[in-house]
Amino acid sequence: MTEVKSAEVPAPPAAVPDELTPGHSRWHGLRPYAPLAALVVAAIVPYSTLNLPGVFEGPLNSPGTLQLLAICLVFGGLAAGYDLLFGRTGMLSFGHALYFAAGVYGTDILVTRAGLPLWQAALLTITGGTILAALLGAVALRTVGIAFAMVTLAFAQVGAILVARNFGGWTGGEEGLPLDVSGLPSALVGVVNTVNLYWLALAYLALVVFVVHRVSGSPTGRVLAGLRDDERRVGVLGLDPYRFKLVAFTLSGGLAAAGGAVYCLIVGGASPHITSSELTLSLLVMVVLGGPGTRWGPVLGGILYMYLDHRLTAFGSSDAVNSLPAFLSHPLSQPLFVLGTVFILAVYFFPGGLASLRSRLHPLLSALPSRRP
Amino acid sequence: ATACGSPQETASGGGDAAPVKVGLVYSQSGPLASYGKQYIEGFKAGLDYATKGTGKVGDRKIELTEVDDAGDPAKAVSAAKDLIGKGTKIIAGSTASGVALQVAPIAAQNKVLFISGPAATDAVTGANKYTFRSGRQSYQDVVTAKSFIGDAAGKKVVVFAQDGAFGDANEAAVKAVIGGAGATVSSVRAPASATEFTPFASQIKAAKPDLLFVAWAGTTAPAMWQTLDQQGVLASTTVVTGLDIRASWPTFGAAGSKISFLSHYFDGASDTEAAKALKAKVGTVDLFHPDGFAAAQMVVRAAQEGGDDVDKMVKALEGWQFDSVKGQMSIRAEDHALLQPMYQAKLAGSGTEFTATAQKTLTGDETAPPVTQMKG
Amino acid sequence: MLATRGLTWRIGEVSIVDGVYLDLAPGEFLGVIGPNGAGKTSLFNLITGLRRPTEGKVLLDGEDVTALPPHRRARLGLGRTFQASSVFGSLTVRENVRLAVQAHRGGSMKLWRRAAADREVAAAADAALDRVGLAHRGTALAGTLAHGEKRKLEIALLLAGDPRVMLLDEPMAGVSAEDVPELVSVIKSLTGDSGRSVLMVEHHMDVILELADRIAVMHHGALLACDTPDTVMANATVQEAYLGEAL
Amino acid sequence: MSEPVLSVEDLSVRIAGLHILQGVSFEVAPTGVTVLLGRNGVGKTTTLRAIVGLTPRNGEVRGTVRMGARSLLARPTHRLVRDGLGYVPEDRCVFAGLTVAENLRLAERRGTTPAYDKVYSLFPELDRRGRQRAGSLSGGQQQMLAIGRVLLNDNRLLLVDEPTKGLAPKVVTEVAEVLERVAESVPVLLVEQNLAVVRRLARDAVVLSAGQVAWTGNAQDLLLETALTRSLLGVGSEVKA
Amino acid sequence: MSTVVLLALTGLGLGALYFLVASGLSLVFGLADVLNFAHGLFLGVGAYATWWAADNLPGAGADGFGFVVAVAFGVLAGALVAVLVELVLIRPLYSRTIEQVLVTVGLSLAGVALLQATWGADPRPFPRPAWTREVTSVLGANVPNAGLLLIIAAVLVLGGLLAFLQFTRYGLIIRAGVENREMVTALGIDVRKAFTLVFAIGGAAAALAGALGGVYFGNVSPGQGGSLLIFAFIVVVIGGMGSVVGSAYAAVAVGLLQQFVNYYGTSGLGDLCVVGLLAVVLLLRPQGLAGKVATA
Ligand SMILES: Nc1ncnc2c1ncn2[C@@H]1O[C@H](COP(=O)(O)OP(=O)(O)OP(=O)(O)O)[C@@H](O)[C@H]1O
Ligand SMILES: Nc1ncnc2c1ncn2[C@@H]1O[C@H](COP(=O)(O)OP(=O)(O)OP(=O)(O)O)[C@@H](O)[C@H]1O
Ligand SMILES: [Mg+2]
Ligand SMILES: [Mg+2]
Repeated sequence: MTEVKSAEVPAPPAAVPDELTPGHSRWHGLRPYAPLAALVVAAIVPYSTLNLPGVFEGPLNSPGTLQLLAICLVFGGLAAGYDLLFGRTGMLSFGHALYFAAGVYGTDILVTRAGLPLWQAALLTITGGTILAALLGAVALRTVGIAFAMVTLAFAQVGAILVARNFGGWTGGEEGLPLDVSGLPSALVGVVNTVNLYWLALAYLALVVFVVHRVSGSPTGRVLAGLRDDERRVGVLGLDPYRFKLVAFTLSGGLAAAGGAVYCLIVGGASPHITSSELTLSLLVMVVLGGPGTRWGPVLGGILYMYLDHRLTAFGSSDAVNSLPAFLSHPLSQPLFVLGTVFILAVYFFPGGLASLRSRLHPLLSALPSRRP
Repeated sequence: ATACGSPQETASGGGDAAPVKVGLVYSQSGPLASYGKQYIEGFKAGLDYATKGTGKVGDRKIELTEVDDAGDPAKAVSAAKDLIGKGTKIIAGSTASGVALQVAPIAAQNKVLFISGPAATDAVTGANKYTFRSGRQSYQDVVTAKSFIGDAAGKKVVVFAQDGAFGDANEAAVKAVIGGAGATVSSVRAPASATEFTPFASQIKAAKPDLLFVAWAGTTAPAMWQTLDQQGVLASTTVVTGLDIRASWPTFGAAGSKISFLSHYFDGASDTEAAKALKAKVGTVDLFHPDGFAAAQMVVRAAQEGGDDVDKMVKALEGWQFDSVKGQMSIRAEDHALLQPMYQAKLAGSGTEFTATAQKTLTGDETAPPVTQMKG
Repeated sequence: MLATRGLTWRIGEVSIVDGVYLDLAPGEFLGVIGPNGAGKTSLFNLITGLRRPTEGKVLLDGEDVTALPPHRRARLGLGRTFQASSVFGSLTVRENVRLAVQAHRGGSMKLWRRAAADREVAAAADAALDRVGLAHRGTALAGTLAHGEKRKLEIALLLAGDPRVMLLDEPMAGVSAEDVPELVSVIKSLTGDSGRSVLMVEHHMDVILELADRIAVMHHGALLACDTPDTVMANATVQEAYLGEAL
Repeated sequence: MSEPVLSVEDLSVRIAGLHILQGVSFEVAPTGVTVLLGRNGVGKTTTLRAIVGLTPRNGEVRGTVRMGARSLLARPTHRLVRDGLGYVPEDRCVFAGLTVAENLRLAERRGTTPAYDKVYSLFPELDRRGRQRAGSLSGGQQQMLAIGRVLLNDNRLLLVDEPTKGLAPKVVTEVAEVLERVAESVPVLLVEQNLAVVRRLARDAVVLSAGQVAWTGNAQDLLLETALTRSLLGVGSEVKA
Repeated sequence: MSTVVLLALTGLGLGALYFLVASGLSLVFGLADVLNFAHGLFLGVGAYATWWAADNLPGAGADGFGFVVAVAFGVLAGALVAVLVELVLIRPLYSRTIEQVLVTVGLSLAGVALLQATWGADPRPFPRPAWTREVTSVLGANVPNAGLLLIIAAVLVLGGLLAFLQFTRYGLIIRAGVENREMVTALGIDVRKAFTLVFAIGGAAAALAGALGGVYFGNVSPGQGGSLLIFAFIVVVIGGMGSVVGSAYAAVAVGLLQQFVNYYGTSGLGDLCVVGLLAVVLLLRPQGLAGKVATA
């Protein structure tokens, strides 16, 4: 009995999709409204002048903070969309950056180079990104496991090469392509309007969470959950795993493209960073950091990751770090060092991701004499 | 202290004695960290020089906020928005071209002054009314390169550049400058990620150019030079390229002495007052110190003449001529190109000890890029 | 109903399944026995399409289905269970069966409908759970079920698809002795009425003897015999393969 | 009877949720062959693998297994083997890509002299075919190799899983003879389906049924009682022999 | 003609570099089942350690025997780091593939940043013997000696690895372990030691690639390993995970393809072709050229 290496990537530490499980908690009655409440709170954040020194550079309603939050929200949505693939269907793609980049560059090129109005550009881009995902998915899904990861990686690499080559002068190569804002609605332009970008990002996040939630709770979502647990079994039940995986892949790609369009507006342009395989790897990290297959885990993971990614540069150059002895301050002033170390620690200390934190803390909390109602 | 406020209010700078807020967004970490380091050293020396050591313009102190963009445009944009939101009217920095190009529109949208740093892309020139540059641009490199072949008519020129915008810009500039002077220009392009250059060297050699213009940045440069040398390209024609920071000099190795360098700056290229002041501060001057230095001079000028009114600042800078590290600089009013001297240089030495010597200095007018249409 | 014609599966030089001819009549219950590693599960994999045979054909109602993927065969009425329970561990028991019902009825490709709202699916699923006696466990996660319950759930999944040919791979494996009779009666109830054909691999001889109309014996990938229980039990080759000959 | 060399108490094994062994207890005598019997799929192999610590990752083992005073469970397989627990797996598991000599060399242990003489005198074939790839050996030869591999070292107990499975009658006899000689010096726990082999080798017998021990006692007694054999072992145990 | 020779030999040189990076990656994946994204870090460690040793280690230098000492030091450092990584970070996570991927990704980020924190982001000129900058004339083509050095090194490493696998006891254990890990333990062998060993070998091979890559590129920079890693992954996957010989074939194919397409096609096409080759190979033969047949 030769041990045969399975090409199947082990499913991520499966978490139960909330949508298909019964609620146990006494919150049960209120739970459906919790997301809505969260959305409302997030929507009125820009009206608060609350200052959180150390957490943000300025008060909550300052453009810098809103911009940072907007980026975090987009990545929260992006991670949630990627989780539709990874956490909910069990497909490990290393090429998700491609569809995000297609969204960013597509919008940017159509607006800046072709001079289309924003809504047309965004619509075309999202459609195009979705079709691209469908086509490439149709090919890549002929393989499974590590091979699938590698084929998707290869496709994304082609995208990165095309962008870097400045093909036809469209992408701006390594310099990127600033977005031409002259044709944009004025409400999206200028620092004073950062808040609108924030709301846009929030809307995107809400959309993704809603779509993912809706799809997970749909008959198709049931099949996707089944695919994650046991693909063979789904086939034997009379459903074509390929079709369903393709749907998940396409949908997830389309959501990423939409995220790209939003991101393009927030950052005001496109740069080749976002085509790299590192972006996909960070999506993976976000999802695992947050908790794959859970509704809020990937969102939190994405937000936290981007927050750290942006804020660690400030941490690295802060006085607190600079005053440390050199052997500490040098590495700590490298944001990537801190980020990398955080992952490693997270893998060891939060195996189920942030989403599992609640259940892990639960015994602790209930052991304390409860003061909360 | 929770309070409510409008999401669209931004702090206003102001008051006569309030400090002048200047935001510096540049690479403190990431691949261009050492360019950024030179820039900031140069900036501080320049600020000292321009304010005569007071750090003040009139009664107003110049308050610097430094932010690391790690070479990532997204981070730079966030930082710029944050600074603008806090009432900063002057932003400078931009080590990478990609960052400069994305911050420039932000400056225009919000009507703040932006002075781009070492980023060499031509696209910053004429980007918009609020954007200036304190460094040189690719086009000036190419004009300097042209000076190596004298009369270009009938000559055969090959551009060897990496794929991407940097390569495109250089190729276009060579076609315009040298091709425009009557030379036939062709190009050999290679992926920026290439690690093996023999095919490209063979193609160049087969083209038998009179002048080879190389535009290559990045860590693979030494391998590229070595291959060109080994395949006999350097020996068979005049090869011109830009001289990078000192740390890279030893990596040219034996090829170094066979190349004609155009140079933006190197220690000892000029002997101006400003250069002495800079050298006194930083020791050995390097490629991007002058950019920071000039940026500081421009900032002081803008604050002096413009107060808190950005439009006045722009007016004050447009057409301004000043003496900086490289000699006389002038800011062309039409497109904010920074006309400045450029140098021809030779590299000599071995091991880790290399010295550059200036062969010729081209004046700001000689290397002036054509006027571009101001875009916004 | 179901037939294989010279079904062969080789990996490299080794024949895992070796020229198997089988015929399953409508309503027939065929037991398959053979030592561990004889190729029983592999044979099932070939029949259900999880593996492509190197040679030979699979016929369903006389139609050649050898080239069809598993889900197409399932739609033609071929259902199976797995040796190691393969239920959807992260879904509840009820969701497991609903998925199977939904797969059978079509309408799985609906991204925007609320799955939980489909009453017909829910009712059919509950009926299937009732039949195997798992109704009370509906809300438990399938991954947390006791083994015997998982076996029952497997059968419920099979039932939900209402197959005409059922392939059962060791349904009793790992079931504690006291639960075996119950499971046997469940299986019996499936087959008694409906004219379904069954192919069942099982190591428990008494179960096989109780249920099977005929018994097939596999050894080294090949079919040694396929006949009535009595004949098979008396067959010398079978005894040799199963018990070895005397020294 | 002296101390048993191995004692198994209340051994339970679950694999992927399958409750395969449900409280198995038996002992292995310090000399001779103890045979573990039971129908196909009853858990004999699982028992042996649990003893040497090779239960798959998704498995779970409970109970106690002792060799002498030492508890075996929870100790890594390679330590158990170095302490003298030899294991010949069911499907032989020779390394197909390695030559016969390499397969043997792999089993050598630092600090002891491998008993090549003993192995080659038992299986002259292995000596002759030293440079052949093990994957190309016949089933019987592979079985010899699998046994020979273990005999290179001194063992306190051998676990042998169905050594005659799938072998031609002549080879079955050969293997049985070898085991008989081996058993003179080392106690053996043998899983065997071939009752003729059992009759020839075994002194004690343990019969598993439905994941539990159904019978222990003298092997020859068991084989004499046709009805008992039939009820415990299933299929036609009224062998002609 | 001489162009073809030149392209072929330099292509082989490139392939040799890929092979040096890929061989360790492939072995680690084949035996220990770890998809090691931190392999680029081992490369960087090797390069920087060699660079450091040439200036600072007594007896080591940029030329002659001193250079050999410096490279040996680099290789040792790479192996050491790899062993540490295996013992501290990977071992607790065996059989948890996704977590391993995350840890190695985190490690590659943190490790490269650490190199940068210590030695700066700028490329450092690499100490190398003068003859490696020269060329040898082969059939009219000026073939760079550094490329030839890579080819020789790769052939030696390939030969060495095969000999090691073939003739040593540990090689035997590794070969057997790739076939059937469990049975190796059942013969009283601690397979985990073999895992540590392949990590050491992988780290050493990567470090050698880093050192020789330094010679070839003329400098070292923190990100160098990462950029080579993507091609190394492609080579490993094309060649079939776990097969050293497969990696060698794939590395040669990739190197030559890149080189010839870059010359005869347009720029950048070489990279696209390689990626295309990967996709085609995987779609037709998911286990790679020499890989084991996979189940599932
Ligand atoms: N994908 C595969 N690759 C290599 N060998 C395989 C593969 N699948 C099965 N085998 C081998 O084929 C043989 C038959 O396996 P199979 O699972 O069909 O046996 P089985 O009769 O169902 O046994 P059991 O009673 O233990 O379930 C075994 O030796 C097994 O190792
Ligand atoms: N890894 C596994 N996953 C799922 N089921 C398993 C696994 N290993 C064994 N089994 C099941 O456990 C039961 C006992 O298997 P085991 O191999 O121990 O039987 P055995 O008594 O050795 O049979 P044989 O006489 O045919 O060799 C069988 O039903 C088998 O299918
Ligand atoms: Mg089976
Ligand atoms: Mg067995």
